[in-house]
Amino acid sequence: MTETIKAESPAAGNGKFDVDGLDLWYGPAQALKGVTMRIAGNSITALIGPSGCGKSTFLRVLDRMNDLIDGIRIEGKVLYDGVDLFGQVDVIELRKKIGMVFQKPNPFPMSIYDNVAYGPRVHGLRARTPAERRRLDELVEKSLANAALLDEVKDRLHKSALGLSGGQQQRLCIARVLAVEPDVLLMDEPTSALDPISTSKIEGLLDELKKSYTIVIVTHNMQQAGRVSDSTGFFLHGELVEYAPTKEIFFNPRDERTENYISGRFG
Amino acid sequence: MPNRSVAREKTAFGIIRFLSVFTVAILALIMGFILYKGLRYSNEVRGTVLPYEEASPDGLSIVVNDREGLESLEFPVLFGMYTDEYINWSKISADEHELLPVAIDPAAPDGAKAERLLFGESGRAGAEWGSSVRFAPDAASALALVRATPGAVAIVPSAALGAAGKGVQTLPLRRMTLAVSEDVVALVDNRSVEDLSDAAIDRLLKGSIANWKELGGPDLAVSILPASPGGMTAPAAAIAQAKGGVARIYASEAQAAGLSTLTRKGVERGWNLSFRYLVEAPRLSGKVGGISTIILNTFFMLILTIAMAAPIGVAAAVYLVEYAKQGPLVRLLRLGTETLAGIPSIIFGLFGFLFFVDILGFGFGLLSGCLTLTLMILPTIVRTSEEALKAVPRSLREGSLALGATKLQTIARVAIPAAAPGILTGLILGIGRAVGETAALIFTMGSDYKLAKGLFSSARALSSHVYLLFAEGISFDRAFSTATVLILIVLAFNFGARRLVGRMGGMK
Amino acid sequence: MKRLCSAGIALAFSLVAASGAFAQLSGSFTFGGSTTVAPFVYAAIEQFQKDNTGVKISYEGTGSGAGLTSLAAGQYSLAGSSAELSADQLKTLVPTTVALDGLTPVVNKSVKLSNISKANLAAIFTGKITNWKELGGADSKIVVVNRDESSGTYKAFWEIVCQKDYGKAIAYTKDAIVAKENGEVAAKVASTPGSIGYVGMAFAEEVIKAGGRSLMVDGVKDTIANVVAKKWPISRSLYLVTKGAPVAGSVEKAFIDFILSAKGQAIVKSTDFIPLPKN
Amino acid sequence: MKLRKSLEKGAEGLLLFCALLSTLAVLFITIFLFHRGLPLFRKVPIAEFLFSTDWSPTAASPKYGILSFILGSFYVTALALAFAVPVGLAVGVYLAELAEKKASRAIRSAVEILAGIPSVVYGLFGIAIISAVTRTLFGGTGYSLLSASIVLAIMTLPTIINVTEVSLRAVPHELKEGSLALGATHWQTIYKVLVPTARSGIIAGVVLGMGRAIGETMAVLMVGGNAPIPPSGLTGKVRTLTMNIITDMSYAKDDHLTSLFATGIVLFVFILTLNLVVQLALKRTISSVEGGQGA
Repeated sequence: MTETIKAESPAAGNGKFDVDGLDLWYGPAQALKGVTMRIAGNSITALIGPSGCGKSTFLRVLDRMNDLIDGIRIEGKVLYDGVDLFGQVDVIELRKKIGMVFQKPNPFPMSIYDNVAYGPRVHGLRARTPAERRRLDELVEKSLANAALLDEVKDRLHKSALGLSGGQQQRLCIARVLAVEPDVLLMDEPTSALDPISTSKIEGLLDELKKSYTIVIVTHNMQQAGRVSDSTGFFLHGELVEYAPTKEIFFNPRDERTENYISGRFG
Repeated sequence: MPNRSVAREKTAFGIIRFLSVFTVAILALIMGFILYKGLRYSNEVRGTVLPYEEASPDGLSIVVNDREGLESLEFPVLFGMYTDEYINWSKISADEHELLPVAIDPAAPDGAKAERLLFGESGRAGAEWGSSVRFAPDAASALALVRATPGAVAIVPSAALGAAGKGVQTLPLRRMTLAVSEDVVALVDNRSVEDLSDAAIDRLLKGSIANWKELGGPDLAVSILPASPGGMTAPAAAIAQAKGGVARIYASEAQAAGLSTLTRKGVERGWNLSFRYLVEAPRLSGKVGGISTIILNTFFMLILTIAMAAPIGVAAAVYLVEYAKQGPLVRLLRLGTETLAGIPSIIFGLFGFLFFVDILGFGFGLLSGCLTLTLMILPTIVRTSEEALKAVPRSLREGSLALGATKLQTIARVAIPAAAPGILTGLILGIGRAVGETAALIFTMGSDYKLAKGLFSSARALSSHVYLLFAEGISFDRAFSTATVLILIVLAFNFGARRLVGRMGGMK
Repeated sequence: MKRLCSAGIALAFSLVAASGAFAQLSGSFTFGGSTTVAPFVYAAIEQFQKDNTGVKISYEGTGSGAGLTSLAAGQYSLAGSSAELSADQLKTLVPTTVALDGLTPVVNKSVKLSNISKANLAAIFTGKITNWKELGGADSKIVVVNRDESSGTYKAFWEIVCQKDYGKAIAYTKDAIVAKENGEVAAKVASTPGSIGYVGMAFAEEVIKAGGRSLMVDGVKDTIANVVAKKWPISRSLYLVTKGAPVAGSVEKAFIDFILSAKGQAIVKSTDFIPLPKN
Repeated sequence: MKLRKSLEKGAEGLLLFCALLSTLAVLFITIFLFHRGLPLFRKVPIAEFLFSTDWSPTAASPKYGILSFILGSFYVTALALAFAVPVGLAVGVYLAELAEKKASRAIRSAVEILAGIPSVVYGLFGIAIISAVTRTLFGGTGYSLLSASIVLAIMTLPTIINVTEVSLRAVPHELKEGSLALGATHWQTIYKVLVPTARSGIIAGVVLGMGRAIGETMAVLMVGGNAPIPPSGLTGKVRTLTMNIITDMSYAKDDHLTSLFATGIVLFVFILTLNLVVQLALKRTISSVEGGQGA
C-alpha cells in the first residue's frame, strides 16, 4: 500500500526529502510506523491527522529536533537532497538549512531586531564595522519584509518582541527563520494559537514563500490544508495512510479512513 | 448547624489573622529595637565628680591640641594624665595620639598654681608629677608646645591665653566632689552608701535625708557641713572630723586629705550612629573610629564570594537542567546539593578552618572565608538557578536550536538570559546569607578590622564585627550601631533585588 | 669621578658594617612557662623577631611551675610565670615584673552589696553559697556567670580566688551561665538580676555602662592604682624569670627590655593585661 | 565542526565538574570531620561520650560526655517548633487562602525580611528583649531553654511559612472547588481538604526548619545560658551541640579540641538524618501532588 502511494506521489523522482520505512519509538511506544514518502521541492506539503497521530513527530524528524528527547529510537531512512539525515550530517548545518516554526509563537525575550538577528549572529555574522552592521540591518529588514511584518514593527525594532500580538509574534518567528536563509520551512501548526485575521495573514504569506522555499506544514485545520497546500499526507496512529495531491485527498480519497476523517467522523 | 460551622470559621480566621499580624508585629519589634538602639545610646555613668563645670578653675585653663569630641574633663582624668596613668588618649576620647602632659615649671608662680590645682592647696601630699610630664618655663612656651603637638595637654593661666591661645582649645574642668567622713562609708554587712542619682544628691544637700541608713549606709545622722566663707567648698579637716559629715569639696583637696567621696550615678544619652561612624576607619578593636574598612571588607568578601559561587552555581544548575539524564548520577548530585544546603554554618566553619586555613595553608583571610562562604551559598544558587532554568519554556530552546544554534549557544544566549531574574534572586539570597554569617567566618576569615590588603589578609566582616564588639566587651553601643548598618544593607539588597527582578520581569 | 666612586664604595661598606652591628642578636631560643602570659609573650616575640631578624624564639606554654623547673634545669633560658616565686626559687632565679593582671567581680545592680570577701567569692563560684541572703543581701538566688573553660581568665580566677580554699583541681559550680568572652559576661551580669561574674579589670567599665556594678573585695576598690600598689586581692604580677640576673647583651635581656619598653607595654595593653606604671 | 564538538564536550565536562562540587564538598566535610573527631574515641568510649552528662574537658582527669548537649539541642528544637509550627501554619494559610493582595504583600515582605536578619542580630535582640520578657513572666535568669526556643522559633518561622504557602498553593484548584461545592465552609475546606493534601509538603518544611534550628549557633549562644549541664526545666540554662563547639573552639587544645570535632560529628549525623527524612518527604509530596492532578 505504501508502495502505491510512493508511486503515485506528485513529486516522484527528485524529492527534497525521501523518506523510506521510517519507524520511531518513544521508549516502548511506537510513534511512527513505516512511513515512506517523498516531499517535493518548492511546494507546500500539508500533514493532517488527529492529535497524537504522529504528524508533528514526523515533522520534527526532518529537522532532527527529536534528538533532544531521551529514550528515542529511530529506524529507516530519510534523505535530504539525497543525503542521509542520520548519517554523517552536521546537525547544526542541517538546521540552518531547514528552518522550523512552532505551534506557539516563541519569540526570545529580547528586542524584535535581536530576535531576527539571532540566527545570523550564532552563525558567526558579526556587526563590528559599520559595513557589517549595515549588512545585518538589511538582512533583518529583508527578513521582516518577507514575513510581511516590517511595516507593522519598523518603528519599534528595538522594543521587546514580547510586546507584539500573537499573530505578529508568529510572523516574527517566521522572519527569524528566514534570516538564516534556509532552504526548507517546517511549520508545526503555525496558526493554531492565532485568531482568524492573523491566520489569514500567515496563509497569504505562505503563498509568497512557496516561490523560494520548500514548505512542510502540519495542521489539523483541514480547510487550511485545502487552502494552502499542493499535496497532503494523512497520518493515523503513526502510519501515513494516504499521501496525494491535495485536491485528490479532499475530493477523491482512496482510503476509507481518510474519507471518514475528512468528512469529520472522527478526530 | 451551619451557624456553628460559620461561627467556627469566624473564630479560626480570627486566630489566623491575629497570628499573621503578630508575625509582622514581631518583625516590627525587632527592627524597631535594633534601629532605636543603633541610633540612640543611653548609658549609666558613675563617677565621683559632680556635674559642675568650671571653665577657668582657680584662674587656670586646661588647653589641648584638639578636644576630639570631649566636652569637659573630669578631675580624676586630668590627675591621671599628670601622674602616668594614661599613655595615650584612647581611654579618654576618640583619639589615639600619645598623651603629652605639659606643665609650667612649678618653680614659677603659674606653675605652682597648677600644682595646687592638681595636688591640692595643702601641698603635694606625697603625689609626684608623672615621668611623662614635660615642664615648660612659661605659659607661652607651654602653649606653643600644645599647639605643635597633637595629643598635648597643658594647664596655663587663663590670662595667658589671649593671642597666644590661638590654635588650641580649652576644656572646662569638673572637680567638685561630695566628700564624707570615714564613718559614712564604713561597710555594714558588706554594704555601704549606694551610688547616688542627681536627685538623691539634691535631697541630701538640701537636708531632706536625715540618716545615712536611707541611702544604704550605716545608721548615722547626716551632718551637712557649711562651706567656708566666700567659697563653695568646706575645709577637708572639718569633713574628716564630723560624725556622718558630708560636704562639697574639690577632688584635689579630698584626695590630698585622704577623704572618701560618694559616687554619683547618672544616665548619658546621645546619638549613636553618625555619618562619621560610616566613613572613619575603626581603631582600638572598634572602640573608637568607625566601620568604613569593615564595610569595605564586607563588600570585598561579597564580591569575591559571588565571583566564585555564581559561575559554579549557575554552571551546576545548567548541567542538572540541560545535560544530565535522569539516573543515579543526577540523584547523587541532587543529594549532594540538598545535603550541603542543610549543613549548619558551624560545621562549615570547622571544615573551612581545617581545610582552607590549615591544610591548604591559606591562613585566616579573605580567601579562606570566601571559599567557605561559597560552599555555604552554593546550594541556594544551584537550586534557584535550576528552578529558573526549568521555568524557561522548552519552545524557546527549540526555537534557537531550530535556527541552527548549538546547545551551548542556546544555553548562553537564550536559556540563561531568560532565566536571569530567577538566577539573580538566587544570587541575592546567597548574598543575604553570606552577609549575615558569623559562626563560619570567625574560624576562617580572621578578625583584623583593618582594610584587607590581599586574598590572604585577615579581614573582619560586619556581622563578625557586631559579634566581637559585643562579645569582647568593646562597646555595646557600637555593636548595635553596626547591627543597624548590617540590617540596612540586608534590606537594601532585598529591596534592590526585588526592583531589579521586577524590572527584568517587566520586560517580558 | 674616581674619587666619587671610592667614596660611594666606602659609604656602602660602612652601611654594611652598621647593619651588621645592628643584627648582632641571633640564634634560636626556647622560652616557656605560664600559659597566662602566653598571649602577650607570643605577640611580643612576633614583634621582637621582626626587629631582630636573626633571632628565632619559641615559647612553650607548659605552666608556671613546670616552666620554672625547666628554667632551673637549663632547658629554657627564660621562663614566664604568673605565680610568685618561692623563697627557695628566689635564691637562683631572678623575676622581672613585666605586666600586671587584675580581675574584677561584677554584679547586677539588683545586688545591693558593695563589698565581698575573697573567701565568699570562692564559696559562690564553687556553689557553696547560693543565696545573697547568706551574705547579708536580699533573699534572692545567686546567678553565677562564669567564663568558658578554655579561657585563661577562667583559670586565673580559680588560681587567685578559689585555689587557696578549694585546691588545685578546678571545680567551679556547673550551674552557671557560661559566657564566651568578657563582653558577654558584662552583658549577662548587667541584664540578669542577682547575677555575679568576673571580668578583666579593663572590662568593668562596659559593665557599669550597661548598668552593672563592680564590687570591692575585702574592702579594696578595683582601681589600677590599687593593682599597682598590690592592694587589690584579685591581681597578680606576671614575670619573666631568668637564672641569675639577665646578662647585658644577651637576647634574654634584650627581650625583657623590649617588653618593658613603651612598645612592649603597648603590646601588653593590647592583649588586655595591665601595663606596669610608667617610671 | 570537530573543534565545535570538542568544545561542546569540554564545556559539558566543566559543567559536570561544577555540578559535582557540592557533592565533593559534602564528601570532604565528612572525611575531615571524622578524621579529626574520631581519634577521641580511642581514649573515650563512644558510649561514654554519647551517654554521659559529665563535661569537664579541662579538669585534671578530663570527662567528655555530651548527653546534656544532645538533650539541649533536642529540647530547644522541639520547643522552638512547638511555637513556630502553629504560627507558621496559620500565616501560611492566611497568605495562601485569606489575604488580600495588599495584606499578603506586606506580610510576605515581613517574612522575607525576618529570613534575612543575621543571627547575631537575633542574638542581640534575644539578650535585650526576649530574655527580659521570659525572666519577667516565668522567672529564672532569662538565659534559658525557653528564651533560646523563642529566638529559634522566630528564626524558623519564615521557612515554615514559605513552605506551607507553597504547598497549599500547589493543591489543585479542583479539590478546593469540589469541597466548596459540597457546601463546606472555607475553613472546613482548608483544614479538611487543603492542609491534609499539602501535608507532606508542610512536614518537609517543618523538618527543614528543624534542621535550621538544630544548626543555629550564634543566636542561641547569646541567649541559652550555656551551662554544661542538662536543662533543669523551661527556665533552666541550656547548651546545645553547636554552642558546645563554638564556646571552647578559640582556645581548646589536644583532646579538648578533638572532642569539639567529635561533637561536630554528632551534629553532622543528626543533620544528615534529618536531610534524608526531608528528601523522602519531599519525594512523597511531589508524587502526591502529581497524583492529585491526575484525580
